[in-house]
Amino acid sequence: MTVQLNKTEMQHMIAKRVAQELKGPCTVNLGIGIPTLVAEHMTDDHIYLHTENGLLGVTDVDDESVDPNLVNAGKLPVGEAVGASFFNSSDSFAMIRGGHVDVAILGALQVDEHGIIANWAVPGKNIMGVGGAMDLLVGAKKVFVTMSHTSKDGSPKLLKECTYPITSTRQVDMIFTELAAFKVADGNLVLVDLMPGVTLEEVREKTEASFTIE
Amino acid sequence: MTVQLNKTEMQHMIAKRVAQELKGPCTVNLGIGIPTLVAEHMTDDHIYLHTENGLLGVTDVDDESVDPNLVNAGKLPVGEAVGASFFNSSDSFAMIRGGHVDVAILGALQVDEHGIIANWAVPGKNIMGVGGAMDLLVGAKKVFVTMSHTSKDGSPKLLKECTYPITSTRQVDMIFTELAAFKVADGNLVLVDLMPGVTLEEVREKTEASFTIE
Amino acid sequence: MAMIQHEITDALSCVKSGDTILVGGFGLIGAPLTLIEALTEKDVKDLTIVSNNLGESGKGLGKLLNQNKIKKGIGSYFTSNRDVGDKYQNGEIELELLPQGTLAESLRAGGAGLGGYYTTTGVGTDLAKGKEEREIDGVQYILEKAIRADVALIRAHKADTLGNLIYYKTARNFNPLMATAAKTVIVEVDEIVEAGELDPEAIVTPFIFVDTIVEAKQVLTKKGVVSK
Amino acid sequence: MAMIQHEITDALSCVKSGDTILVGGFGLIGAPLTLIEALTEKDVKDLTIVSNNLGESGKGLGKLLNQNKIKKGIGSYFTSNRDVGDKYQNGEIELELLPQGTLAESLRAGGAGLGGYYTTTGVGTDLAKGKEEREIDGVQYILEKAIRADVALIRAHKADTLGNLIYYKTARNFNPLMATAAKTVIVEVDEIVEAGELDPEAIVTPFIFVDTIVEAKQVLTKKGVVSK
Repeated sequence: MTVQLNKTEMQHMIAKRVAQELKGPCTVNLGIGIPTLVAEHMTDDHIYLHTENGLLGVTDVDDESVDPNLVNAGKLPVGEAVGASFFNSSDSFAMIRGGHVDVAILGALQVDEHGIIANWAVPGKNIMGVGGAMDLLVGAKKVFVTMSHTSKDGSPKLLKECTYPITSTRQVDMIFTELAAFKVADGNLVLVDLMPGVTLEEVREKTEASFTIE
Repeated sequence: MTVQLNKTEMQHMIAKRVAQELKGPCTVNLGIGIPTLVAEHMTDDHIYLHTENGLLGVTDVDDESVDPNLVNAGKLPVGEAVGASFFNSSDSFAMIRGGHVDVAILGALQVDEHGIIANWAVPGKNIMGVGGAMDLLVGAKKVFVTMSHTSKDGSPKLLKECTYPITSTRQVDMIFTELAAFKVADGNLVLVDLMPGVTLEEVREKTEASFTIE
Repeated sequence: MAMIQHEITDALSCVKSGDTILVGGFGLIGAPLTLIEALTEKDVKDLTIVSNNLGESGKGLGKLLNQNKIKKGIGSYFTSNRDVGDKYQNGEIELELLPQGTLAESLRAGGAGLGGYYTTTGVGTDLAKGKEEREIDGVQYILEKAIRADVALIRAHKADTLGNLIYYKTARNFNPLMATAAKTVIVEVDEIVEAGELDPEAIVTPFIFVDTIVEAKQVLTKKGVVSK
Repeated sequence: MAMIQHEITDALSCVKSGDTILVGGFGLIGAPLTLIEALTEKDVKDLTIVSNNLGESGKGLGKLLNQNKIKKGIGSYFTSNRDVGDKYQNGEIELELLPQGTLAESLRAGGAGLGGYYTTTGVGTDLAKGKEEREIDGVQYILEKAIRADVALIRAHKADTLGNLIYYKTARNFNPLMATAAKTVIVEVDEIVEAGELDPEAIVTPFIFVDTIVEAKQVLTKKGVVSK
């Protein structure tokens, strides 16, 4: 039996697991939501954070030092690291699309069994924002996805095929949920490890996509 | 009879005539050769010089202050004006191509009777440089051309049609030689004025292109 | 070569109904809040607004939206203002959604005199529908067109008296790009300094791009938007 | 994330015969003279060099040219070195001439992950021959392709220990563009400072683009190129 975690604890658990995959020196772009929490769990000093609204060298900031004009892609206040630099939006996306950012960590609404994700639109709903997601998917050397394993109604989010519009034809590299970590190898999902206390049966039950076990 | 001027005097006479057409505030890009001399004859304080190798706000420089890393497009030492800025080559040509430079002053090898110029290649000769000429021709709001009226062998350079490869399909706005100034109106050459002591007959004799008189 | 304008209403005299207007900012960060406020007071309609977001609900461009002055929005993240979705569902506004990098690049292309460019972003997605696709050296790209506009309303940190601009931290974002891509560029700044006071190596927007400068009266602070 | 390399020969260890190499500079101004000198001492051939000029006669890239190590030159103004023309007439070198703005823009496109772009420059001229032409919104453009390379050799003024770069006056030119468009980027600088010493608002090349930094030994002075 899994110990019941609240939502924040679960998000941090996922973020911590993702952080284990990050080895410096590298540059990482963090998406909105769980990805933002990854910064709190990174252990390597040589990981530099890029935010697409125009800053390389993102750090956290204490309440005292909050500057309303210094924010990340989620419009949350951040700080600047030693050696940080600011640039405009086209230069920022030139970095992303041009393959100069090592890792992008993104949220997703759905992931298919080949690692294709959907994270920017829900048919019939007023979600009309794509932001930098499509750029990060085509440009980052590696893409990691974090999400809750199932929707609020319990339905699987790891599907045979996405029912929402896809974000890119590029397959992501790894997927992290509160139940398990998967990698995409030769275009197919492979279960890498289970989160503490989670059984393989539970994962199978809550996953529509086929996957193999490492 | 024209008083015989030496080459430098003639070039300065042309440059001075061009300078009369420049009214500030405006931004002007000066090509190599006679165009560079125009700067010495400008009378309006609000003319700012752009050089495509990456500087807005070019001034002249005294021998004492020469900096080998501060040069114009002809690689000659220059100074920087108050309020000058430096930028990279793509930003510099973005300014040019994007229509943000008011006037370009260029040299030419030939000009046809519609104001199309050739200034970058001579068939069979080792002139293998186009530099920024094609960009300036498509981008500058106005293009002025300076050149000697005839070649060294006395043959006309204002021709019915260019025999050298053209630099652009864009017609220039004005042409200045040691004999006369022309403008291009409705796609045709119009003589605007004669240089001191020059007769219309002399211009007709040394010009192959048809032109009308203002 | 920019003009310093003390009356903000005069600064916006060139804006007319039907115009396409670029508006800087990433949400409210780096948005020209003073100029937007003045625009809400002006009698214009049928505007096409190019901006990453259409502000927040009732704030920034959100005000202009609620006045029904915006005919069409071109941006990357309309989700930040729930009113946009409502108006869209009611057929009260047209929207064109672009990936954020494509929005930025199309503005740069507009300012740089390019017609369009081939990008990998969006290939194979719904946002590529109706766009030309082509392979170059074994990679699939789609064609995106340059964006140019009648007017740009932007925000910078400091201007010198010639019109050279520098920006402040992540308030830079789309502003320098928009400064290049409109016929008339109007900028609000925190401070105007003498020509020569900005480092020539650090000027982000050279003065040839700027037409009019005004001093900002609306400023984003920790406590939200404040009138100065 | 850049590595500071004290042995210049080691800095160039990745360069091999057949490589495409971007070389910064406008003539000798802003050219990586130290790295070029080291390249002339390395046993490589069949290089494709992308640079505005191929140096001057016997100077900078002109030396490499005279060693017959250059198979092809891509640039905008070869006229500055008369040896280039002679070798071209003798069939000893291939040349691709591009308008200067197109050279710069193609490098930027390469670094920005674009496949190509439509430009007005060169339309209707001999340099448009073989290039796709198309009309967009009533204007004629030609398609130019992005340039990417194996190695970039560039020159900056200062680097910090992370690899952030700033440049010096008109020695900036093509260097920041080339820093984005090659697999390996090697930069020579006048001075290396601690991270944090460069103004974050004024950094031109953020460190993610830079692989290796060396201190310049060959410097352009009023009296020409001098060894430090």
